Amino acid sequence: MFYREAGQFKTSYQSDQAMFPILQDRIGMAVILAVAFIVVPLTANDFFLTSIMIPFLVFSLAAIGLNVLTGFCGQLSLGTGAFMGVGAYAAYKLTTIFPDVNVVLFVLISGFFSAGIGAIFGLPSLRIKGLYLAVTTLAAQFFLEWCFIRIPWLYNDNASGAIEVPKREMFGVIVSGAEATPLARYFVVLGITVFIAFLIANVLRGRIGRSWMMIRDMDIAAELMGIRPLQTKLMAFAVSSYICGVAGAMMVFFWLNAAEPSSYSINLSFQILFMVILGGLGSLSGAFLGAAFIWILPVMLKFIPSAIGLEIGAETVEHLTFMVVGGLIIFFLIVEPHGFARLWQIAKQKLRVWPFPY
Amino acid sequence: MAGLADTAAGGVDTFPKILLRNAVIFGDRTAVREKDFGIWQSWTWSEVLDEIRKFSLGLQELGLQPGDKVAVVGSNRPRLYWSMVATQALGGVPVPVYADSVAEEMAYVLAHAEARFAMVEDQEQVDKLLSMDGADVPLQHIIYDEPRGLRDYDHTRLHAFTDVQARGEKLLSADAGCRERWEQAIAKGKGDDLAVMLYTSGTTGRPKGVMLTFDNLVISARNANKFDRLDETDEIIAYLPLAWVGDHVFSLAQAYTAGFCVNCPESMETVDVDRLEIAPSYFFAPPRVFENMLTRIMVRMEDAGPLKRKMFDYFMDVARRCGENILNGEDVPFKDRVLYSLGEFCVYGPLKNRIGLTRLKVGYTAGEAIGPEIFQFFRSLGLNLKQLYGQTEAAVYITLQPDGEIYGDTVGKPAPDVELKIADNGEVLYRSPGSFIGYFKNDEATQSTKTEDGWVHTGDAGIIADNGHLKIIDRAKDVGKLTDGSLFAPKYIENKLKFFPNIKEAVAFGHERDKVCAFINIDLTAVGSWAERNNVNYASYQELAAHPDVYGMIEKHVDQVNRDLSREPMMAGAQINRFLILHKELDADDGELTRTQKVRRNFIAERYGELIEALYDGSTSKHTRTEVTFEDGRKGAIEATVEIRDMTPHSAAETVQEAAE
Amino acid sequence: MNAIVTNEGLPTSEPVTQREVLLKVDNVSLSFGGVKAITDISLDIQKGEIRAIIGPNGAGKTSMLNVINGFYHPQEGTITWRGEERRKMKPYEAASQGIARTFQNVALFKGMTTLDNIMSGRSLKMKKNFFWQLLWRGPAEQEEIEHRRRVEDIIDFLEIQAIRKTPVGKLPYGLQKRVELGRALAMEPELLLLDEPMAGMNLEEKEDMSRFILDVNQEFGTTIALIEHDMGVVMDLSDRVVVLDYGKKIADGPPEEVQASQAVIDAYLGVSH
Amino acid sequence: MLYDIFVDPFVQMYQMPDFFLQVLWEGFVAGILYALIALGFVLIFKASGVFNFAQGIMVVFAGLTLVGLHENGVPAFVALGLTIVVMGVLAYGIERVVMRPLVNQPDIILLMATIGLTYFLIGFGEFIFGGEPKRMIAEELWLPTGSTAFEFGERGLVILQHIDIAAAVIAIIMVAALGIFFNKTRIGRALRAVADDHQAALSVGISLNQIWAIVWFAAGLVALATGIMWGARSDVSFALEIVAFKALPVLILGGFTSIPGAIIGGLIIGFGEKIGELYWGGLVGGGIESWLAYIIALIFLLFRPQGLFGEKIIERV
Repeated sequence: MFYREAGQFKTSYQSDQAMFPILQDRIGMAVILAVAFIVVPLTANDFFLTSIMIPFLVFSLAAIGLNVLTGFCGQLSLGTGAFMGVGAYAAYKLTTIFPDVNVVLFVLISGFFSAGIGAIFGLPSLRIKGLYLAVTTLAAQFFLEWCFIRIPWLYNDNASGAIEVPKREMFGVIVSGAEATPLARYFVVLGITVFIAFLIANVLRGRIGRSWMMIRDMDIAAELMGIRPLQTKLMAFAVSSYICGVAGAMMVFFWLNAAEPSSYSINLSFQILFMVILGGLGSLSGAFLGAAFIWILPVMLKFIPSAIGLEIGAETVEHLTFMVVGGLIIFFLIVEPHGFARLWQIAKQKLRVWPFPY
Repeated sequence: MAGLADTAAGGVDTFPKILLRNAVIFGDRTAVREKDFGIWQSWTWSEVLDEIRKFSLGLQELGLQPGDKVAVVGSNRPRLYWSMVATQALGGVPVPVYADSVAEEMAYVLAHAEARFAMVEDQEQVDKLLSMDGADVPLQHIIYDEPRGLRDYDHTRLHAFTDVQARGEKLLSADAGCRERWEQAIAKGKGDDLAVMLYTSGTTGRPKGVMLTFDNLVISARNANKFDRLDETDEIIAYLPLAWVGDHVFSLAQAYTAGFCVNCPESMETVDVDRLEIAPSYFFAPPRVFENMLTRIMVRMEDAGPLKRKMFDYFMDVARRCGENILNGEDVPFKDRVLYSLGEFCVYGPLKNRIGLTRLKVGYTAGEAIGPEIFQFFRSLGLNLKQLYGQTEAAVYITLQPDGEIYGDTVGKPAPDVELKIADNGEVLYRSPGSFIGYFKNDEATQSTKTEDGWVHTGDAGIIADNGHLKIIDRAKDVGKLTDGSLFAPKYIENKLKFFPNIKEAVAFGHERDKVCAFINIDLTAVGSWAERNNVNYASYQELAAHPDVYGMIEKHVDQVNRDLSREPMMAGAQINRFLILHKELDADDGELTRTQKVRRNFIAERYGELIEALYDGSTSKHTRTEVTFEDGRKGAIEATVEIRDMTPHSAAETVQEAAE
Repeated sequence: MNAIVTNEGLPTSEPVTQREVLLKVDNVSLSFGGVKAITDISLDIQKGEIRAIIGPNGAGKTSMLNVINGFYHPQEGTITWRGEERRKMKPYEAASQGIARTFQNVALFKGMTTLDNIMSGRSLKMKKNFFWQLLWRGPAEQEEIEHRRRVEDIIDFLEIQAIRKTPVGKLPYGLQKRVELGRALAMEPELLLLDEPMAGMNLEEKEDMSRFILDVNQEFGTTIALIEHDMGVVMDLSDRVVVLDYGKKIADGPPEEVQASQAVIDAYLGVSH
Repeated sequence: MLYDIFVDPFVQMYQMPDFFLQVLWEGFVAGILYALIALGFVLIFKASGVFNFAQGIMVVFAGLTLVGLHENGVPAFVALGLTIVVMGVLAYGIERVVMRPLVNQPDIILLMATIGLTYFLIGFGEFIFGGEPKRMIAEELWLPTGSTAFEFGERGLVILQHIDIAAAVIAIIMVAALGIFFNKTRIGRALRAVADDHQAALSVGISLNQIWAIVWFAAGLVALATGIMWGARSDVSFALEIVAFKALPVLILGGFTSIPGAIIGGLIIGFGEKIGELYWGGLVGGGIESWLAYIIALIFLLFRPQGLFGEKIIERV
């Protein structure tokens, strides 16, 4: 209905291959970015930024990371939490060793450590597929978690066994540590997330993204067409882990302020996996939708009872939240196994062909 | 910027001249687009000039002489259009040929036109032309656009378009003066030079080559542009056969004179998608295209959810009520206006978007009568769809419906500079700047079509209504006369009868008789459901047809038709005097209809001779026996006594009086 | 090497034109856990020809193709590619050597459009590294466009413009096969292996496909080896035919001769061995 | 260092055989429990191809239900019976609400659904029984307590907990019962038919839905047994849920569809873990139990991707 595509013709491959070839999509994207960069900072309160927007963006980025591996390259991973942890610990070590270097730079660099480790754990993917591969990544998950506990060097021998984010400034503004304002954190997180999402979108529409999808869709055919399976999968592992690592580092630096090994447990892995599946495998926008659903819904649920005047203990609410989320996950898997991204796609298609049904 | 072409028109009277001018005044505007290799490849006017110049010089180098004919065969592709102007620049004459015509027919045209060159699209056409070797086709060179599959062919007479261009380019770089000479040659061209020869298939006999001059085309095109305010900002999609005069005028003559952009689709299967992408502002389609569009819209809406369908039906009702009035700029109640704009957002806008007509400024349909409901449907959406009447011999335009003066049963007012008159036998004659100079090598046909003083016979019978609009009633040769001399147009009367849902077929008689009588076939579905509602019992078609109530109903319809006829001075004499309802349905299996469901008048007249006799001998009923073929192929006969009813004709005065009351 | 088998009882003939041998298979045997799929087969493929491998179901045709393709490694025998004996190689190396193939049960990338599927055939020829891919604008985009042009040529060639942006999963089977051919063509192979290109097609689709195969052979000079179950199609199409039955070669030569061979007739009629 | 890795542990094994035996016994018991959990997975995977991540929480849920019912005054064995009924209802519910609508979906979707189920059951279980660990009603169910110490060698002492012995016995009975069920009963044979070929099973008139409900019920019973045993050794708590992940390496070793495989895989992992932890774990700071199983499975996978009892896969084109 809102899509009026008549008259939008392409006279060059450049415009035909653009990220958003339809004018209305470009407008929509511009509106979303304007809301994120202007409207939200102007209107949101600290609670909204800290409890909703920042974690939402962090999880979105992590979900993008996992999506690269699982959604685009078809390799199931249950080790996302640990790879995020690697990023967090790497960034923490870097910024405590070199306190003067820009923390955002370190957050971005920390991803390389998790990329390296991700690639190592990706090695078995050459021979192992599907559920079997989940074992590899589970091994990574538990092994790395164990490392976070057992190697005191990683948390600078802190008595609590946790990493605590020091105060760091960027351009004179405190961006990390307890004193950083939610707004400053928000901008950093938003900036990094949008930046990486944009870059990865580029990769996905080019040769490398295509080679991942070839492996995902039909690995034997891909191989016979000259795609080196190991190289391609390892690259997906590395890129995916890089993004997860950055997300993990952002999680502790700009959101939690402190993190212990259990912050990066298997539960986090599953949480991210849910975001990817419910959002839609193989869709970047799905990562955002999935993160919004899995993160924001429980937050909202916690407020519903008090909002309608019910006096329920915090614990009960917690339990109910678990039930509702679990139930909704099953519900959405049944309704649309391909996730919210597919729902949006269907809706978009409907709008494009409106008033026709197809 | 708009309308620049007009102001600079003076003295620029041939397409090569116009091309040179367009390359100057529209240099960087897009002249041609073709969807090829997935995107719209575009050429600006100055690029088009370059392409044409190179090709033209290449042709010259191949030996094209002034006056040579160049056959152009293929689908709508830029290079084929360019080859026409390139030919004209050398004083040659392009002869577009229908690409789908069989080899034998094509051979006739090529031989008749004495084409020495052919510009064709691809291997298929090359093969067709090569197969004509040995016949008296004087082809010396064949140039092709699409090289696929042609690599191993003998290239002594065969040339790729690009190779010809390369020859031209070599000429250009070798000889500095060559370019100037080429332009000088163009300057020597005159408006009354032969511009193009278009072969019309004609219903009988061999195709005839209609010779049109530059003046014919250029002036007609300029008039049409002015009439619909078309300028260089417009977009058109070229998808109809390029040998057809319409495409030649829309996609070449008007495009050059107005300077608008011609878009060539990727392939025949992608026309719909390509139209959607381009969203043409000027669009022509024969009625069947609109018919298909409407059918597809309806079929797809059938599959829509109930809510959506309800919304669609509701807003289509609104559109039917006030859409056309709004389009015509008439007064419409405020509430309807609001509803209509709501509908525009919810239904009409998206719908126009899906069929790619969002930017439509003016659309035309012609060729045959378009169903009024189809026509109204598109107009009520806010599409400025109009009808025109034209033919090859007129360089298309004879009459046009002006904006806001749309009447479903007329084809509009005379186009600018066109004079119109109706001959005694009802035939429409016209005299216009577009009138052709004659048929090529067929003086006999020329003389019988075009009078000394320039009037051209259209072959159609028509009448000019009070408001000055032309109404086509029938082919002129089918129009007869009653013994009292009044005009008798059977199809016109039959169509009027068939307008009633209860009447499925009608056959009118009257040529060289003293009065008009008619056979009528009732529509079993419509009359059957009427019978059900009115508790009329019947066992068969025959029984229902003979039912007195049915006769009564049909009588009313016939009376209504007579009343309509009486209002038209030329038709008032041919009112239906007597009629009968046939005891059986006219059936293609019995040879009474053609397979396309058209009435075979002569066959019916013979088969039901005794009934016709009865109609004219004054008897009130007649017993008859008819052989029939049943659905399973068995033969049999049905017998019936058919009642004949008398009608009282209305006098013209009576109707006028009624109107006064 | 004489291309003709001169075993007793097999049809023999002189080659029509002696062309350069592109690929040669000598005395190859292949078995899976004791089950023999191919037994001592030798054959060659000459540059520029259309070579057909036919035989009843389970004759070892696809196994043969997989051997040529480097997907299976025969236990015995040698394969010579462009005059050099081929070592054991990874499946992905075949592509860089100039061998492309299609699959018996269409193996398209279901999640992608027709365009992307054919673009994927260009993967090996695209070189821009990860860094440029990240940026997109600039070299990566230029490279993408450059290859898009080649792919559009193929789309044009196969007359599949109308389905350019359709996800392949939604296409009818016949078109999927055509897209798969396009994907293989995009690799610009020297040797094109077609595994039952006409399986499951109706007559019209078969005719179309035959035309495309001939066109590919003539326009691009691509050497083609194809497997077909249906003998009729092959006879019109191929320059030389090799017939397999129960993993053994029973005939090899021009179509007319092979067709006349008693061994072949028996095999197709199912005469017991 | 090399000495610590390659020599010292074996020297210790030799020098302290009683300790080694004790470790082996611990490993055996752990292995039995792993095997029981894996058994639950195998049952469901065999019949429906679903990798049921909720098996872990089903163990917890079964245990909690049992204990919870008893706490509210239901006699122990009545509670046991009621728990079985509850597991049956749960199985039926899962089949109706989760499995049936998701039939023919890709593996990963089904996997996710079982994780969603896990979330639901965690919330549901905590909602009803509260989040605190509970003591298993072992005595009330006439399970033996206490321990027997065997003297071994000169000074050695090997202690066997009675409950562990009981666990081993029950596990063996369970496996035997399942074996009979699968081989001797009509439903059991139907189950195997389903595992082999869904279409074929349908064509002989077996309702897939029925089969699935039965299988989930069987898995629920296995979960109950596991819950009792495990709960008797430690406590019934949600921490048990994590044990479910251990089933994955067990299955990798044993193959996803093999019941004996599950047992043997469980034992290998049980032994491997205990021995690894006690003899090598100290070298790297201990706690390697958390990941050793996966590494064992991983190494194993690289050499035999199809598992101990799986058939070699030939890739076809």
